[in-house]
Amino acid sequence: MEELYFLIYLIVFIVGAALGLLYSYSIHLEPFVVKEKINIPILAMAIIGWILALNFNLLNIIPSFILISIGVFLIGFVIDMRPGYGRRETVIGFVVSLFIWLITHI
Amino acid sequence: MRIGDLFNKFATPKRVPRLFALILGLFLIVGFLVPMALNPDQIYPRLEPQVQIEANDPAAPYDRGGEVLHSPGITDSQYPQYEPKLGWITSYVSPLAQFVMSISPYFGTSIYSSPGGLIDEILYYTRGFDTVLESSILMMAFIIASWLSINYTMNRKNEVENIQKDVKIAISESDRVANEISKSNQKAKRKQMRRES
Amino acid sequence: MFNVFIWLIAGIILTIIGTLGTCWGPGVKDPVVRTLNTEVASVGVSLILLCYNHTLALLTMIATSVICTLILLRAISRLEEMGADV
Amino acid sequence: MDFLGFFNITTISIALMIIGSLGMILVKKPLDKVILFSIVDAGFLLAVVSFKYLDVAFAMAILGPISTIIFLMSILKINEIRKKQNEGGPNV
Amino acid sequence: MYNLMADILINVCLAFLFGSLLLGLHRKVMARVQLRPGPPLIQYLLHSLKFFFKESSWPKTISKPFYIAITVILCAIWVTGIIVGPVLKGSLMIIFGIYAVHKIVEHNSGSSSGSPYGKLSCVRAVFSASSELLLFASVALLYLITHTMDIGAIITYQQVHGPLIYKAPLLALMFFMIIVTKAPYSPFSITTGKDIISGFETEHFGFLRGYIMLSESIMWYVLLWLFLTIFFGPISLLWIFIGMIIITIITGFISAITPMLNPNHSVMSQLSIALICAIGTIIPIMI
Amino acid sequence: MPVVPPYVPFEYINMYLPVIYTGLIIGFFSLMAIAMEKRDIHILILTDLVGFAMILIVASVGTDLAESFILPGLVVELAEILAISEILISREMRKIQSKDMNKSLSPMDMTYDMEILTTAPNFIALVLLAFGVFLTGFTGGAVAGGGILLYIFSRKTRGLPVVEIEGISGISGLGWCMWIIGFCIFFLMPQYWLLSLFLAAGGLMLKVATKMGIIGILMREEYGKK
Amino acid sequence: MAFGDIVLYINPFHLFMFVTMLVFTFLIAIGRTETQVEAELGTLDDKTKKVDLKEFKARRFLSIICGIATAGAMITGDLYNLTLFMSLIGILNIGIISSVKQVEVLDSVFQYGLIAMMCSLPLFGGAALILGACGTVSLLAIQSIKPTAMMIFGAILMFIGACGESGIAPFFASKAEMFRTPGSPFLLIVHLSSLFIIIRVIEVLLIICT
Repeated sequence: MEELYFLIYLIVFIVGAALGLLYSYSIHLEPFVVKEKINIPILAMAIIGWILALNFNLLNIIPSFILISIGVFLIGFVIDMRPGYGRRETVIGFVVSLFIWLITHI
Repeated sequence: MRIGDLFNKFATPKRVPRLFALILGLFLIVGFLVPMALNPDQIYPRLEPQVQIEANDPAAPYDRGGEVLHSPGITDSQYPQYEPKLGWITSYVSPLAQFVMSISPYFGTSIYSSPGGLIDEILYYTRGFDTVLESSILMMAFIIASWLSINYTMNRKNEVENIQKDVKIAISESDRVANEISKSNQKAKRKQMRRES
Repeated sequence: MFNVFIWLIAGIILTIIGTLGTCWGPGVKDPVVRTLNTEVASVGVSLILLCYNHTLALLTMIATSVICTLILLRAISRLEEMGADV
Repeated sequence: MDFLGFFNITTISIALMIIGSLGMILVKKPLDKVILFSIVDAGFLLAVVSFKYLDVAFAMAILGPISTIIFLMSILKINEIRKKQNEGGPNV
Repeated sequence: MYNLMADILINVCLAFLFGSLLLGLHRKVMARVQLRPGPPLIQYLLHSLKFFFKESSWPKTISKPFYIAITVILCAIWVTGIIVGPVLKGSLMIIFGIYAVHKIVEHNSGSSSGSPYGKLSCVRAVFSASSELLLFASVALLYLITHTMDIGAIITYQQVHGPLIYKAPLLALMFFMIIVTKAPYSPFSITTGKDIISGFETEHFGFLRGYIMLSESIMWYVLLWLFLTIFFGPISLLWIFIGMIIITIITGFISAITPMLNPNHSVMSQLSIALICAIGTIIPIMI
Repeated sequence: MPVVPPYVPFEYINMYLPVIYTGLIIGFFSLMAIAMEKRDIHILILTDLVGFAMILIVASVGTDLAESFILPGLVVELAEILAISEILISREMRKIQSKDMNKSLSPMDMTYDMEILTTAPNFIALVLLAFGVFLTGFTGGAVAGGGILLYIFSRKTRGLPVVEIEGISGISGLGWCMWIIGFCIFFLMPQYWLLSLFLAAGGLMLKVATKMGIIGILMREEYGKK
Repeated sequence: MAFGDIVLYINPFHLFMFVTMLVFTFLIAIGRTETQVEAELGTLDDKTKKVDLKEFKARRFLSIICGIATAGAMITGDLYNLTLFMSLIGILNIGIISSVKQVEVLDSVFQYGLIAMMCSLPLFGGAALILGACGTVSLLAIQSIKPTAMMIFGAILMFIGACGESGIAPFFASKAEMFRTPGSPFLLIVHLSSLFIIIRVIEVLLIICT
C-alpha cells in the first residue's frame, strides 16, 4: 500500500499549499517584491517540515507516515506561498535537513 | 535554412506520391540482394504446369480429385479442423459442366469455374472472408465513382441548379457587357468633349 | 517437346518491353499512347499467368485490363475536352 | 538443317507477339497502335491455343473485338476533340 | 488483502494530483527561466478543479455527440492507461493504442467545435500524429531487445540485465522526445500552439475543459511513469516521483528556451530523430 | 497419376526467381517513371503498371492459393483506378469552374460512322452473357459484365435509349444479398454447401456483371450520339 | 471463431482496439456534422461551410463501413486478410473525402489515392513474399517460424505500404491536407483508421520478425 501513503502525502501537501497560498495572500497584498527579508516563523516551519520529511527515522516513537505527513504539510505551506515569498526559507530548511540526514547516515 | 526548405518540400501534397514512388522503387532494388527462394512446403500446392492437360484430363488444370457427390477432393488447407466439408466443393461438377466435360478435354477452366471448383473452394469456403472484402472494395469504389458522377460530373445539362447558375451567369455576363458598353460610351464622350473643348 | 520456359521467357520479355515502352517509349507524352502501351505489358503478364496455369486469373485479367483501359481512355478524353492541364 | 521445322506454333506466336509489341511501342499514332495490338493479340491467342485452353481462347476471341471497338471509339473521339481544339479552343 | 478497485482508484487520484502538481512545476520552471515569478505550484490543479464548477455552454456550430463524448473518451483512455500501466503492469501495445486514441481526441475535439482555430489544430494533429506514432514505436523496438511487450516482464528483464537506458539509450531518447512533445509550450506541441489560441481546447468550456485538464495531468503522469519504469528498471515509487520531478524540470527548461516549430519542420525533425535512433538501435541488435 | 502433390513441384521453384525478379524490375521501372513524371493523368496510367508488378509477385508462388489471391489484386486495381479517375475529373471540373464560371463542361456528342457498332455487339454481348452465366463466380461476372457494357455502349452510340441506373443497381443489391446469405450458410451450416455454393457463385456473378454494366452507364454521356 | 482458414487473433490489446473502434463507429452513426465558421477576407462577415444532407448521407455510410473495416483489421489473424482490409480502408478514406467541394482538398485526395494505388504493390507483394517464404499466411503459424531475410524484406515492404496508406511521415502531407474540410465525424474515422492500422501493422511486423 505504498501508493496509499503517497496519496495521503500528496493530499496533505496540496492542502498545505492551498493554506499557505491563502495565508500569504492575506499577509502580503502588495505586488511582487524582489527583495524580501527572511520571515522567522516561516523559516521555522520550513526547517521543521524538511527535517520531519527527510529524517523521520530519528523519531521512532511516532509512526513514520504521520511524521512525513506533518512535514510535507509544512513544506507545502512554505513552498507554495505567493510568488517570491518562502523561497529562501525552503532552501535553508532543505539544506539544514539534508545536512542532518548526511550526518545521521554517514 | 536549407533543411527547412527541404522539410517544406516534403510537405507539398503534389510531391508526396513521387517521393513515395522513389522510396519504394529504391527499396525494391534491395530485393535483388536478398536471397529469395520458394519454400516448397506450401498450402494448396498444385501439379507442375501442363501435366493434367497432357494426360487428356477433361477437367484439365483444376482437377483436384474427388467424385461428384460421393467423395471430397484433395485440398491441403491451413485449418482442416474448422472446415468440416473440406474438398466437397472441388469435387462437385454441375450437370451442364459434366456435359461439357464429356464432349471435349479442352474446356477444363470453364468447367471448374462454374459452380464447384478449386477457386470456389478457396474463395468461398476456406477463405471466404477475403472474397467478402475484395468485393466490398469493388463495391465501395463503385459507390464513390457513381456518387461523384451522378451528383457532379454527369447530367450537368438537366440539373435545375445548373440551369439557375447558367441563367445567373448569363445575367451577370450581360450586366458586364452593358457596363463595358456604358463605360466605353462615357470614355468616348469624354474624348469627344476633350476634342471639342 | 513442349517447353513452358520458352513461353515464360517470352512473357518476361514482353512485360519488360511493355513497361519500358510505357515509361520512356517514343511519344509517351501523349496519354493515349501511354495507355495503349500498357496493353503490351498486360499481354506479357497474361502470358506469365498462362505459364503458371492460372487460367481463371488469366480470364479475369483479360477482362479487367480491357475495362481499365476503357476507364483511362474515358478520363483522358474527358479531361482533354475540358481543356484541363494535367 | 530443317528450316521448315522452325515454323512451329511456338516460334510463330512468339514472333507475332514480339514483333507486334515492338511495333506497338515504336509506332506513335494511336490508330496504328490499335492495329498492331491486334497482331499481339493474335500471337497471344496462338499461345493460349498451344497451351490447349480452348475456353480461354474462346473468351479472348470474343473480348478481342470488344477491346478493339472500345479503343477505336475512344481514339476517334479524342482525335475529334484535338482537331476541334486546334481549330479554335475547346467547345467553340 | 488486495482490492483491485481500490488500487485503481488510488492510482488514478495519485496520477491526477501528482500530474497536476508536475504541470504546475513545469510552468513555474519555465517562468523562472524566463525571469518571471510564475504562478504557484498548485495553480494547474486549482484550474482544473475550477472548471468543474463553472457554467458550461455549447457553441451553435458543434457536432453534437462528439463535442461532449470526446472529452469523456479522453478521460476514459488515460484512466485505462493507469489501469494498464501502474496498476496491472500490462501490455505496452495497449498504451501505444491509447496514445493513438489520444491523438484522435486532439484531432476531433478540434474539428467538432467548428471553430477555425480548432480546425487548424485538427489538421496539425494529423501532421503531428504521423511522426509521434513513429516515436512511440520505440516501445515496439524494445520488443526486439527484451522479447516481451509486458511491462511487468520488462521490469524483471531489467532486474536481470540491468536498466535498459544503458542498453538502448537511443530508444530512451526517442521516448523522451514523446514526453517533450507532450509538454506544454514545447517546440513540438504544434496542436496547442499559442498562434492558434489554445488549439483543440479553444472551444471547450466548463466541465468539458475540466475533463481535458484532468486527463492531461493523468497523461503526463503515465508518460513519465512509463519512461522511468521501462528504462530505469525496478525502482521504488519514491524514486519514480523524484525522477518525474527531475524530468519535468528538464522539459521545463527545454520549453522555456526554444521557439515553437512550424508544423512541417516539427514533423520532419521528429521523424529524423526517430529514424536515426531506430537505425542506431537496430544495427547493434543485428550485429 | 497423383492429383495434388505434397510439395510444390520443382518447375515452380525454378520459375519463382525469374518471375519475382521481373515483378521487382517492372515495379522499379514504373515507380521511377512515376517519380520523374509531373502530370497527374500520366501517373494514374503508370500506377496500372505497378499493379502488374504486384500481380507477378503474387502469381510467382504458383499455388492454388496464389491464384485465388490474384483475383482480389486485380479487382482492387480496377476499383481504385475507377474511383481515382472520377476524382481527377471532378477536381479538374471544379478547378475550371472556379476560374471561369461560364464554361460548359458537358461532354461533346459524337457521330460514329462504324457499321460494326450496329451489327456485331448484340451477338457478341449475347455470347458473352451466356458464357459468363456458365462460368459464374467472379470470372463469369467479369465476362458477362463485358457483354453488358458492350451492349449498352452500342445502343448509346446508335442513339437508342438504355435502361436506367436504378434498375441495374437494384439487381446488384440483390446479388450482394444472395452472396452474403451463401457465405452465412457456409459457416453456419456446412452440410448445405451445395446450396450456398450456388447462392454465392450466382450472387457474385450478378453483382460483378451489374457493376461492369454500371461502368457502361456511367459512360453513356461520353459516347452518346448527337 | 473462424471463417474457414481465417482465424481471429485475439488478446487484450486487440480487444481494446476493437472495442474502441466500435465505440467510435457507433458515435459516428449517431453523430451530426459541425458547421465550420470562417472569417471572410475584406468584410466583417462570417462564412459558414456546411455539409449538405445528400453528401452527409453518403459520407456517413462510407464512414461506418470504414469503422467496421478497421475493427475487422484489428482482430484478423491472417496476413492477406489484413492487407485487404488495409486497401478497403484506403479506398474508403478516399471516398469519404472525395465528395467535398474545395479544389485543394480534392487535389490532396487525388494524390493520396495515387499513393493508395501504389500501395497495393508493397502490401500484396509483401504478403506474397511472406507466403512464398513461409508457405502460409496465417499469423498463428508464422509466429512459430524463424524469420529469414526474405520474410523480413516482405515485412518491410508491408511496412512501407502501410506507411503510405496511413500517411505516416514523410508521406503525411497528402493525408493531412485532406482534413481541411467540414464534417468532423468523418474526418475522425479517416484519421483513426490510419493510426490504428499503423499500430496493428507494427504489431504484425513484430510477430513476423521474431
